[in-house]
Amino acid sequence: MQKINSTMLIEKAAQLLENGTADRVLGWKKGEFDYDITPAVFNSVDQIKKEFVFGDFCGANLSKYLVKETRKGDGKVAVFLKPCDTYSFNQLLTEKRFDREKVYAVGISCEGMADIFKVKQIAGDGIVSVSSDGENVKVETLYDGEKTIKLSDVIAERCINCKSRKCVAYDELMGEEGEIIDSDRFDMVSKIESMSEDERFGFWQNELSKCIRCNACRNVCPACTCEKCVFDNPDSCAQNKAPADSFEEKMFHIIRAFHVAGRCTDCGECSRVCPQNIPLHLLNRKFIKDIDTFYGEYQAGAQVGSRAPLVDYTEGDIEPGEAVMKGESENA
Amino acid sequence: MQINGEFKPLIVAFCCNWCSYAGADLAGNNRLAYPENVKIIKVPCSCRVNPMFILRAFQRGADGVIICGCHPGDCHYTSGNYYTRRRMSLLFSMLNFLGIEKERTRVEWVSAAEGAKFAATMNEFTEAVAALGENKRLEDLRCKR
Amino acid sequence: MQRIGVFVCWCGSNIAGTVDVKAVAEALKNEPGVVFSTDYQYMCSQAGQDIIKNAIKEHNLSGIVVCSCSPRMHEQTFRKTAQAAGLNPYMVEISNIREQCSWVHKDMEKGTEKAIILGKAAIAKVNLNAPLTPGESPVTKRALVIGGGIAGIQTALDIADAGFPVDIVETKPTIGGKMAQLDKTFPTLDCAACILTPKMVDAGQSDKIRIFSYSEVSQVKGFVGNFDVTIKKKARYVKEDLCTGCGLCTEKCPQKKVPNEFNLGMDNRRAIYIPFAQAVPKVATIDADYCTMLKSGKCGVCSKVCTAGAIDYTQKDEYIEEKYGAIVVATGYNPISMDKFDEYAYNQSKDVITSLEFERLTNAAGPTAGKLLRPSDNKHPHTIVFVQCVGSRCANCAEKGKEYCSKICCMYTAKHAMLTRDKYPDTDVYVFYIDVRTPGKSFDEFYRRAVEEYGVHYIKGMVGKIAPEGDVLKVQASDLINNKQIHIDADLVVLAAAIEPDKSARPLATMLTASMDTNDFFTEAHPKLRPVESPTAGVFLSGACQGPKDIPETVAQAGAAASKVIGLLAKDKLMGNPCVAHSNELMCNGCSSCERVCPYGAITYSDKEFRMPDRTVAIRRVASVNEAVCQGCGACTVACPSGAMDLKGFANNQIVAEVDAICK
Amino acid sequence: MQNKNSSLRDEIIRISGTNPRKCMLCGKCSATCPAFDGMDYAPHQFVNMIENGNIEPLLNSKSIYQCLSCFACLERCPRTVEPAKLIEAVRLSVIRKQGANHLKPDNIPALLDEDLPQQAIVSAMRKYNK
Repeated sequence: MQKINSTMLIEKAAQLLENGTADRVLGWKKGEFDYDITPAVFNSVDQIKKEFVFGDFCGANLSKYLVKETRKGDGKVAVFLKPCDTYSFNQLLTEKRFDREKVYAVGISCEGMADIFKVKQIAGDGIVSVSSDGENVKVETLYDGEKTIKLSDVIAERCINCKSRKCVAYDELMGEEGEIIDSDRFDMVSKIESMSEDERFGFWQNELSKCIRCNACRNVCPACTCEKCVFDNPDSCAQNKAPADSFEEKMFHIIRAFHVAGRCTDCGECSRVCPQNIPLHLLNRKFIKDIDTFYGEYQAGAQVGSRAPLVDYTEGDIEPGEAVMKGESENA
Repeated sequence: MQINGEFKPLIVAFCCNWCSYAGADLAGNNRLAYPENVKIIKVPCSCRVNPMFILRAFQRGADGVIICGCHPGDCHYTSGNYYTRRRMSLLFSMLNFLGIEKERTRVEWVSAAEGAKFAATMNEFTEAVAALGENKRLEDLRCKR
Repeated sequence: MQRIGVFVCWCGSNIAGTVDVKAVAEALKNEPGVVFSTDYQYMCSQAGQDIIKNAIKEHNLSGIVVCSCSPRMHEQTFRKTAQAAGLNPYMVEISNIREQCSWVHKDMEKGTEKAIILGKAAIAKVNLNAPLTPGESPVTKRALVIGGGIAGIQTALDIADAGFPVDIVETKPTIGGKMAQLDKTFPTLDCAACILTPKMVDAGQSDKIRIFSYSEVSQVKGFVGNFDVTIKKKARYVKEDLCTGCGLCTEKCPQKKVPNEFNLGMDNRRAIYIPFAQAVPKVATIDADYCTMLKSGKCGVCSKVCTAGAIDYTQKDEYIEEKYGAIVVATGYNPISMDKFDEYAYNQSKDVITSLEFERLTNAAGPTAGKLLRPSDNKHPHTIVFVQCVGSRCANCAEKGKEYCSKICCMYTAKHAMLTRDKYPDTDVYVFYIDVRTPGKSFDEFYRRAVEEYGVHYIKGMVGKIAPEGDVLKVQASDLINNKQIHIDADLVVLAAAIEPDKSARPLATMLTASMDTNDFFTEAHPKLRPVESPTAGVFLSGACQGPKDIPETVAQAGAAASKVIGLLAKDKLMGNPCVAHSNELMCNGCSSCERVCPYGAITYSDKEFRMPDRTVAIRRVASVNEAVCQGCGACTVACPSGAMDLKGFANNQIVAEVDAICK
Repeated sequence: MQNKNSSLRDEIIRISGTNPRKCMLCGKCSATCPAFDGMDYAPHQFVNMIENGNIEPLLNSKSIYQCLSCFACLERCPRTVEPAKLIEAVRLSVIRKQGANHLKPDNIPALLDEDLPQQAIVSAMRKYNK
């Protein structure tokens, strides 16, 4: 099976506009830098041919943008969804955040995306251009000139620990459907759990103190589609704009993780966009792991309409006291 | 809170109106003593307690937060405390994950008939929190006097 | 800014003994918003209340804090006081400085300090209070009873007796339910028909009661006092208003091979039928599954013989929409299927029957005209074995039986055994039991009579196996008292099958948003104190749909449910609890989280148009709370990710203000 | 009687993996048992006696070798107590007494019986050669 490439998607996107399937297309275009690919809406075939890109740096999950985009006008929005994006897509449908009828979803198979942080670690700063042929990444930097790195060396952590390569929602599929994977994604969570209380505190104090409250994690998160975020709402009693104090750093991330608990599909966008490289996905994974241990395996977005664990209960649920102990010791 | 050099932890207790608040009243009726630094806030049901309230209490200087509700199965609103149980299981586990002492948070089911249990719980919880000392890991220095 | 008055009560020495009330009143004087602060020996006394009333007028107070005993004691008192002085009653907050302060602390200094902090918390809350008015909704003065068994009939009669119109919806062609199938009733042995049919006739003739037979509830909308119900009246192909119930058609119909469900399939009826002679309404019904005319268009005999011209082969299902103020669920029970109890050979031998089938075999109107003849060869059985607890008290075998005790079996088995010995002294009757449970008035005496006067052999132990062999049933059982395994050649075996809620109950519960337990019994609002109400306001429970019940209990509960309904319908308007949730539509995501945690089904969604910041108009799905249904638990407020849901009286900012005041 | 032999009681309950406390004394196990006539202690007595720690008589009873492991009691028990597993557990605790009932290959020919299925010999060997 051929790996999905830019040409194939451009052709598909143009075709969907031309044959009237969709009125506009949600895809990716180049940002300021080669690696800085950003989501974009395309209204014409011309624009698609000029700007549409797809490649190993197109990690951005497009599902979230459907909420706003489907509200504009009547026509359909075509969207390209990688397997992890399809889970977010389903979760948004479960929460009735957009009208399924207004979307034409193209599932695309994915074998993992590159992480620009890893590239920078190897190639150094000052990247002028980056390109990938699917095997090797060519990097040109201001200081060191051109370098070739193996793509497999810079695959993002979230893709190494990919939970599923299966597209769970689409109108049309490009490439193979893929399989759900038995990943080791909870290993790091377990590792932190097995630390001492002081070590855990130290670890997170160190990580969270890097937070600059740029809100990128929230803004990119497909579960954070609230009409008005509590952190922006002066009436919510949780409004806060800057991490003025270590308390607020923690408060923001605890509340954010709690708000998406049971709804987070573990797409890893939060960690991808964090400019400070804080492993925010670990907070979400902790909730996912606890939910799996306490209430049975649950994958948000696997099915449309499933009942999220926090709006559900059984009479025999674990007590909070035991839960804390179990959340600490379940490191198998 | 330091009183005469002795550490007296400030405990915020959220009590549901139907069982635990009545249980606290019963403790009063029976003159069952517990520390003065336990302060009760009445909520209609334990499921009204937003994790935000708990963090807020810690921010403002509480050393321990306890949520009391009807026993599972006895909720006045039939299912409220079941949601509390799930929410707090996950929240407390997360706080523990972040290295915040697990002894500072607790959920306890106290019925309207369990005045003695209410007093005993408050005594025991206060003692456990006192052993930890002041809340340093979830404090907001700006709120310190 | 509020103008708050603070009133500190001494409660004699109850508070003043441990708390320096003067110091409290003085300290609270300086809190934001406080314009008046005082103390008095007994705030709840007339004189104390007058102090509050005068202060409200004199100082133009907008809010009140009473530092006194628990709000569970006197919150109502002080709310009324405030109201009498023209203040909204929900502008009153109580600071509990007795039960939760003076009574549990001994040190005056610390007690006073705590009382001041509790007072500050209450002041902080009142500062954010807003006047609340309970919502009012009108009450439709008509009740719906779902199910026309003895529970439904009794409830309907009692409601009608109080002067309110009531409709009964029954899926069968006649009301009467299970009781109509029974022969005698324990413990007095009066004949079921003799005591039931007069009630059926009363219901049929009452000008307050309408009976929708051969009908079912297909949709329920609305809330307490204002239910909109759609009733599906199934086509019976007979015009009810014309049919005289003469029964000629049921004799002439050529289709004779239809299993008669009223006799549990032990004999046959025609394709057009009246279930039994005393049916109400006494109207024929055509069974579309068997009628040759409806299936192939050839026959028409019933139409020819009907002098009233009541037959209408073109009749269609009809949908009736009606408004109700209250709904009573009385869907009853059924015996469970015996298919999975292989060891009892129910499917292998016609002579292994259930107790309900036994009722029909001994009923004068049954398939054998009341003679006890065994189904296989119509011979008189000489040895009869009764097996108790078949499928009841079964742990972890949900696919086979039920975990609960079915409650009625011990008594009806004693009745069956006794009546058999009475009528046929030549029979040997064995009852195998695990425990005989007879708590009830005159119940144990009844069981003892079966043993002592009628010589029924009660054997403690369970039957393990029944094997049909020739024309006998080989019964192998335990005799635990003698520690023996015993073998009996029985002619007839009667199984006391467990009972379960009717299958229609679960879909109905979904329509009503009424909750059910894992066994599909309806859950009561409170297991002890509100046993006939469902947690869903305006929905009441009657009879075995709530749990296994015998007739006396069912009738008692039916009356209780009726009295609750009457209490509701007697009101012209319903005053709600004003402390209800409300949704801020601008912030609502329409994600349904709140709806999923609401135990009352109080939250509904609608699409609304919103002007977006970029001047476009978007249609969004937003939640709204039905204030008449919401009980104010607040589960939704925490489930809501955007914080669009808040609870009046216990708003986020009020609770946070209390937290802040306490932690300061 | 209650706590007598409690370690053996716990051992037997652990081996069987069942919970005799679930028993409601209905006797359906004994009612259903095809080997009842040859038993000195009936299946329902096993449940009750094990729960009460009164296990000594069971260790020496005929019943443990009379039980056919047909699992009829297990299948029909309304409380999922599974008496057959308890009987098997008692049987095992007798067999597991090492050396107490040794079966040597040399002894087998003398025990052979034409009607005995070969599988029975193999399984007896497995059980008793420890």
